[in-house]
Amino acid sequence: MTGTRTARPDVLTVLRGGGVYPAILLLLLFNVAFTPNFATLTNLRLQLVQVAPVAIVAIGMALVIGTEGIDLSVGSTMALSAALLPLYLGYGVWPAVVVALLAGAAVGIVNGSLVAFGHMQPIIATLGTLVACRGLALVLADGRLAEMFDPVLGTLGNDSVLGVPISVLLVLVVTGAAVVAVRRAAFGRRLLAVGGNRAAATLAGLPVNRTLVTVYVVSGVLAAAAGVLSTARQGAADPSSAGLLIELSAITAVVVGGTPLSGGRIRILGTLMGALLMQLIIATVIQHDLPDSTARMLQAGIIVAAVYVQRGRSRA
Amino acid sequence: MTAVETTAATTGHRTVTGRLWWRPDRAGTPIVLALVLIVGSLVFGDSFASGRNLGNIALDSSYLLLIATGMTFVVLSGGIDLSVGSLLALSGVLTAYGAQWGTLTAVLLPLAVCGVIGLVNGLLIGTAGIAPFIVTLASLLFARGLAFAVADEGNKVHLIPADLALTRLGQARWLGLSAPVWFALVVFAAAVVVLNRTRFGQSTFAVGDNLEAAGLMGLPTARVRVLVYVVSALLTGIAGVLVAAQTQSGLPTIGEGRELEAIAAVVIGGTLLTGGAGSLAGTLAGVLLLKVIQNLINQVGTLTSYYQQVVSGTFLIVVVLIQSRLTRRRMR
Amino acid sequence: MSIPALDVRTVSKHFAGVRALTDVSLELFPGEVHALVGENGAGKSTLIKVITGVYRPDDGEMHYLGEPAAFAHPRDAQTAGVSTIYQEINLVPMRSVAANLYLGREPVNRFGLIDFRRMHREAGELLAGYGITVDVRRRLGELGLGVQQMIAVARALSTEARVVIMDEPTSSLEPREVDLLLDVVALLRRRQIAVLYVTHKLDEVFRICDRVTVLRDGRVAHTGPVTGTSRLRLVATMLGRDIDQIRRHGATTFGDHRPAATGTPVLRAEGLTRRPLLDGVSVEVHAGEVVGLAGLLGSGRTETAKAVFGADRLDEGAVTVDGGSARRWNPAAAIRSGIGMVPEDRKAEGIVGDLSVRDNIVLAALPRLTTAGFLSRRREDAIVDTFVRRLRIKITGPGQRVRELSGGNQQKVLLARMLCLHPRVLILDEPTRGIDVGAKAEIQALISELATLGLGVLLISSELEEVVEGAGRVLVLRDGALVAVLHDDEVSEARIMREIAQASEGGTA
Amino acid sequence: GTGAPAPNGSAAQQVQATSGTTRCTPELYNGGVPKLDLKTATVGFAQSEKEANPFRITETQSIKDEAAKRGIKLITTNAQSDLNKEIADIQGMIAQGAQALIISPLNSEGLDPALKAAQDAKVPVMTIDRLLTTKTPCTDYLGWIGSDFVVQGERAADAMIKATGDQGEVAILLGASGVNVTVDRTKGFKDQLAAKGSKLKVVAEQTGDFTREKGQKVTEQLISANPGISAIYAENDEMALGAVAALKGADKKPGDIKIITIDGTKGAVQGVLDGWIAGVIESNPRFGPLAFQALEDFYSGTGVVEKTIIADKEYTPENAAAELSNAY
Ligand SMILES: Nc1ncnc2c1ncn2[C@@H]1O[C@H](COP(=O)(O)OP(=O)(O)OP(=O)(O)O)[C@@H](O)[C@H]1O
Ligand SMILES: Nc1ncnc2c1ncn2[C@@H]1O[C@H](COP(=O)(O)OP(=O)(O)OP(=O)(O)O)[C@@H](O)[C@H]1O
Ligand SMILES: [Mg+2]
Ligand SMILES: [Mg+2]
Repeated sequence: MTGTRTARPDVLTVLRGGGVYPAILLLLLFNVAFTPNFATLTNLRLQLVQVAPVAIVAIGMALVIGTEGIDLSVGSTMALSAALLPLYLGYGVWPAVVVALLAGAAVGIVNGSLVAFGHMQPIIATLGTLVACRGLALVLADGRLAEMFDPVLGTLGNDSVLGVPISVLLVLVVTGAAVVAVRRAAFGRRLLAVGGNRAAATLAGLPVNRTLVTVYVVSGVLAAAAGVLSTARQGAADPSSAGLLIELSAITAVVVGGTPLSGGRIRILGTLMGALLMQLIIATVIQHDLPDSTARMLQAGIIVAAVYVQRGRSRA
Repeated sequence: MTAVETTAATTGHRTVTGRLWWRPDRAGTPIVLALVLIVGSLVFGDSFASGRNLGNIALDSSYLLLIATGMTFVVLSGGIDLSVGSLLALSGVLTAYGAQWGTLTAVLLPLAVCGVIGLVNGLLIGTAGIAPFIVTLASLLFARGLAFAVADEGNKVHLIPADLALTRLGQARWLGLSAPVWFALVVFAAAVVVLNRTRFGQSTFAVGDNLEAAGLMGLPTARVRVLVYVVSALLTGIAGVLVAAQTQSGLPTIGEGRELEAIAAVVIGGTLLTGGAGSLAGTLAGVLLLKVIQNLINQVGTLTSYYQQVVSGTFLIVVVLIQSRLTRRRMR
Repeated sequence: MSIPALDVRTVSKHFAGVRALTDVSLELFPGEVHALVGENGAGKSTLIKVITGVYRPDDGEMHYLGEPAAFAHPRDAQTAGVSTIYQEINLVPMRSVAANLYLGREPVNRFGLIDFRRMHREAGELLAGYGITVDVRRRLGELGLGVQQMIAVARALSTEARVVIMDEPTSSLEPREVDLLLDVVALLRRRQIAVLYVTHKLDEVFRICDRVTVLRDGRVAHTGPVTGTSRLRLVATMLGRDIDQIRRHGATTFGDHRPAATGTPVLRAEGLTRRPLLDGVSVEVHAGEVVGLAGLLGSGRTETAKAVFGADRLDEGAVTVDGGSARRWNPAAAIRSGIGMVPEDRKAEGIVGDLSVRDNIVLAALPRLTTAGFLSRRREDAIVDTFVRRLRIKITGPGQRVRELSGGNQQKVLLARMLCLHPRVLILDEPTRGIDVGAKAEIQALISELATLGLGVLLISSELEEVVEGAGRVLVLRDGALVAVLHDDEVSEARIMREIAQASEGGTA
Repeated sequence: GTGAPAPNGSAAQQVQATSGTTRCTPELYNGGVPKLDLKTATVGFAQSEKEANPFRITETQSIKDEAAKRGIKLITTNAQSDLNKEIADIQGMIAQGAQALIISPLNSEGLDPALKAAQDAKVPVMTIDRLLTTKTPCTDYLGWIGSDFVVQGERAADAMIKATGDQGEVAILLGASGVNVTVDRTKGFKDQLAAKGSKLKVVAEQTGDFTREKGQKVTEQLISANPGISAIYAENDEMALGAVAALKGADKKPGDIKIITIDGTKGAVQGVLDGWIAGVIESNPRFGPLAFQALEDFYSGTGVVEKTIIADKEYTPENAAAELSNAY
């Protein structure tokens, strides 16, 4: 018997996992060479801080995609959590945060139930909640942006521990938890089995419906957490623009990171790198003051190129 | 003469006759649509059931019908096309841009560009094997970027002269219905024939049903998968031309979120997102259902726009749930 | 001899890390039926896919009708006259039967539009030629695997072909269809068509094949005429062992142990009804007993198995284990009560292709291997190790993806998945379908051994001899209802055939 | 952003300028439309964008307040920045029996089907905020009330020159792409800099989509790449406040970087008081009194002029404290 092959993927397998690594490398090199003030600690820190919400959402998305699903409602869930924060801030920051996360969980329960028990196609179920939750968020906030001057919330959004921003720490924690869940926990195994072959998972006696609901709840809670983070950083809750179109960035990050949309396989680290790549593209575009149109076309090109490199692997 | 016809096997004769029980696959959405129409007429009376209002619904539906028709081909083949919203804008901008050289360029330029983008989508998906979601997501970005570039970052809105043949055509009315409605219906009818009565159409179903098997059965799977994206892009292109002709201008900002609306219409119409099963008739019903519901929600003057969103999102879910209950298709 | 219709020369093919074919040469002459045999994973299907352009060979060349040829796509092979029935049914399940028969070459009218009326008529006639009268407008997926297999055959043979390749065409057929199919093969031979015939059923090799090529580990181990080759020799060549090592009792390797069904049954299912497929079927399985389920295709055997296992919603009926029953009967509850099932459709309901062999084996045992939500890699590996060795599963390592395994090895993985639960009753739906003689013997022996150790087995097989020799009691199904229960001495192929025949006379024929 | 909207004030004192010679009346409008008693009429208002920022909130509120004051039945819709929805909204209101319309166009082009529907139904359309540049007043629409966005840009440039002492590098936070407010405010700003022979150098122009979040993110990137930036021109207050958040995050002090912005929301004026923002050019959203006055003039026979430019204030460090209560 040759040893354990999936246990510890060596560097080469990881690198082969996708075009995302060379793409990041190229962009970094380009920026170090041609972007003034790029290779500074503050700038790198800034990129990490800015990518944090997307990265958190993307990791939740990766888990959902692993079950052959998709969650379009993450952006609206962020808005919902943003809308709830100022409403409950009166009871203190933590209760408000808990309420926001619970709302994320509730959206996840709805999504998961529609997919698991209602047998709805995930893209349609979550499209419905996308529209409805954004509306709900706007109703709750009466459509208005609410400024918040709570110091604790400000700390959450802007402060660092040992030089690492709290939001980045949160990303690391979420990533670590997700990696462990996928590689070591029964939950991750169930999730992959459900995504890989739902009928087989059912016949193996796995709690398929419970797994599906849990995955959407995780995604919802992570989206809500991202909503709290970005709200805290901004010092204002803006339910009309919070998380707008973030679902597309998150899905792109997941796919660019090497997770196939067909389910059954998940790359958490790749997802993180995918999110980072998207952030780097944005940073490059803005710092070089490219016009909006060029920026979009460039983004399209890089995404296709990065995924093209890893093609075939995702089909197999 | 085939090998088998002569083996009139007389050994064991076994009947595998199928019970053809009534399948409301096709009927689900129209039933819901009919119900909604009846309820709408009862509740809102003439403000809903007037010729003018229904004509407006028809016009509004016509663009979506064109896009959703193309989307149906793509979804049936097991794919998805997220680029249509941006393509709609791009096509409109190019129509207005091309209008300075006359109607012919105004029509051909956007269709050519859309065709090329559809072809690239198709090649990346069908030949290079990249996931449709990500390819068309990239062209969503690309087409929007191009639309902005043509419109000088939105600084310049190209206009279509009022006296151009295109304008007159786009704003004509025949038998009480606007021209885009007729164009959409003609294109839709042609699409129905292509999907149901040609080998390309049948192959589209097969490819979406089981890609590997379709390949082993000798179907030109790559070609089919390329073509559906071209079809989708071209029909979206036509919709863009019509929108531009109607509004006499090309705006790079229109069409955002149209892709999701089109996908919703297709799915409400009973087409499986995983591909292989569905119908264009269902898509037509899906488009109308979406637009009628939107119209009805607008009729409730007291509903604030935020509540409108809550209602329409919930409605989408409920309609699809009812539709799938009625259909009871076994999903795998 | 004439020039070969197909001449494969020193073809090699490897997949990531696996040498599937090494210097394989094969000549196929017009009018000959050429058997291709070998263990699971020997490379038979790979060879076929290389020939028909699904895979590109690393090395070697091919001549077709005397000319050098290399098909780039299955379509090219088909147009050139090489018609193939691939292993595992490769049809489109959501389309109609007729569409499946004519996909890509539908009859068109003078406007170039498909003429469905003609297509349906011709499809009906075509199938009638195989004794199948099915409404050709029905969706293919609604039909049983056996019927689907016959439709795949009909499709492949309805084109003008010079070479016909069949990869395990009889694996989901029961005896009568097998006869029918072999008649068709004989007819092809009379028409000077070259046939390459892959099978694990040696009977078929000796019944209709002229020559046989044995593949072992991707190499040609033997090629020669069938006449003059002994069955034993063939098996020995396939397995790469000495003849002496291969002991045999009868056609199968079931033990003689047949405990009487005494005492209270472990498993009792009563009045299972699921309209219109199942009608009040009752099944009892005692500890240590092997119960066979026999019947025609679509008679409801798989339905029964799934109903017992709680995989399908039932209209009526109850399942009890040791007299107790779960509040909600579903696969999870069944597994908890000590029932296991290996499903019929390996690809669709069995394996999780993207997961590793290890993950697939322990899939159903996850709850038992979990402490506080985490998996114990050590305990997983212990289980995997045990069963990989015990069932002799051929893998490069426990981390190999199951998708890459040959069919037989996938089947063993599924068996291991259930066996590692130490079930009290095991439901096996066609456990030896598509499995090579070696593995088949192993699995049969294993079933006997497990029964000796007290395991109750519900065995479904389309091969009657397997049911006859393996089971102590046989239930015969017809149209979803139990028509006969045969005990001990009553169990014989002839008797089962008679029950089925009576049934079908009472039926529609 | 809570608090009651500022008092509407009288219509007359809001007018900055008018232009156009003909005065539109029911007889002249589009071949003649029926006369109405405005008191008993149903008026429809089509809002174009989400009421997510103070400008839109105040605009809608102002219309609603004025309708209530005059006892007129009002129906409102919101197109959520979706052009097709705005068209459908307008058609819907006509179907519901609106006899006159006030619309705030999402864009200066593209509303043709809606205008056509209004023409067919003989419903007059008064436009506010954005000008339908290619349409004919008193034919396609009654008249227009709004701000001159180009002038706003010019005034912003003047304020910028004053605040910076006419030196340094400027970054522009553009509004949403493809919207003519963005185009005009950019054009006015840049042209004015050129006209004044300013030594200010525009080093970056990036879109902040009119939102606080993007304003913050883009500013963070820009000041990271160009530490030399000494001034920011934000094309609305939300982006300016995002920029302030970015500057705070980068440990800048109030006044380190001069911010000039357009809109005049409470938050921005407060920002002026706090020293973070150097100046705010108002874009007055209180269209209610003027719009209903116009409808009244229309039906009374006085007639409506083609263009009415609404008066826009300017908030500076000098007047911020006094004017804070008037900001919206
Ligand atoms: N796509 C693939 N990727 C990697 N390995 C493969 C692939 N297909 C086949 N193999 C490997 O090639 C070898 C030959 O497989 P093949 O399917 O040809 O066997 P076979 O003789 O047809 O077996 P069976 O009788 O079980 O069908 C096996 O070891 C299998 O694991
Ligand atoms: N004659 C038939 N009429 C209707 N449906 C049929 C018929 N034959 C097969 N089927 C369908 O095929 C499926 C196969 O039935 P089932 O699997 O229970 O039979 P089986 O005896 O196990 O036969 P098989 O060997 O094909 O598995 C059923 O679910 C049924 O829907
Ligand atoms: Mg094989
Ligand atoms: Mg069966």
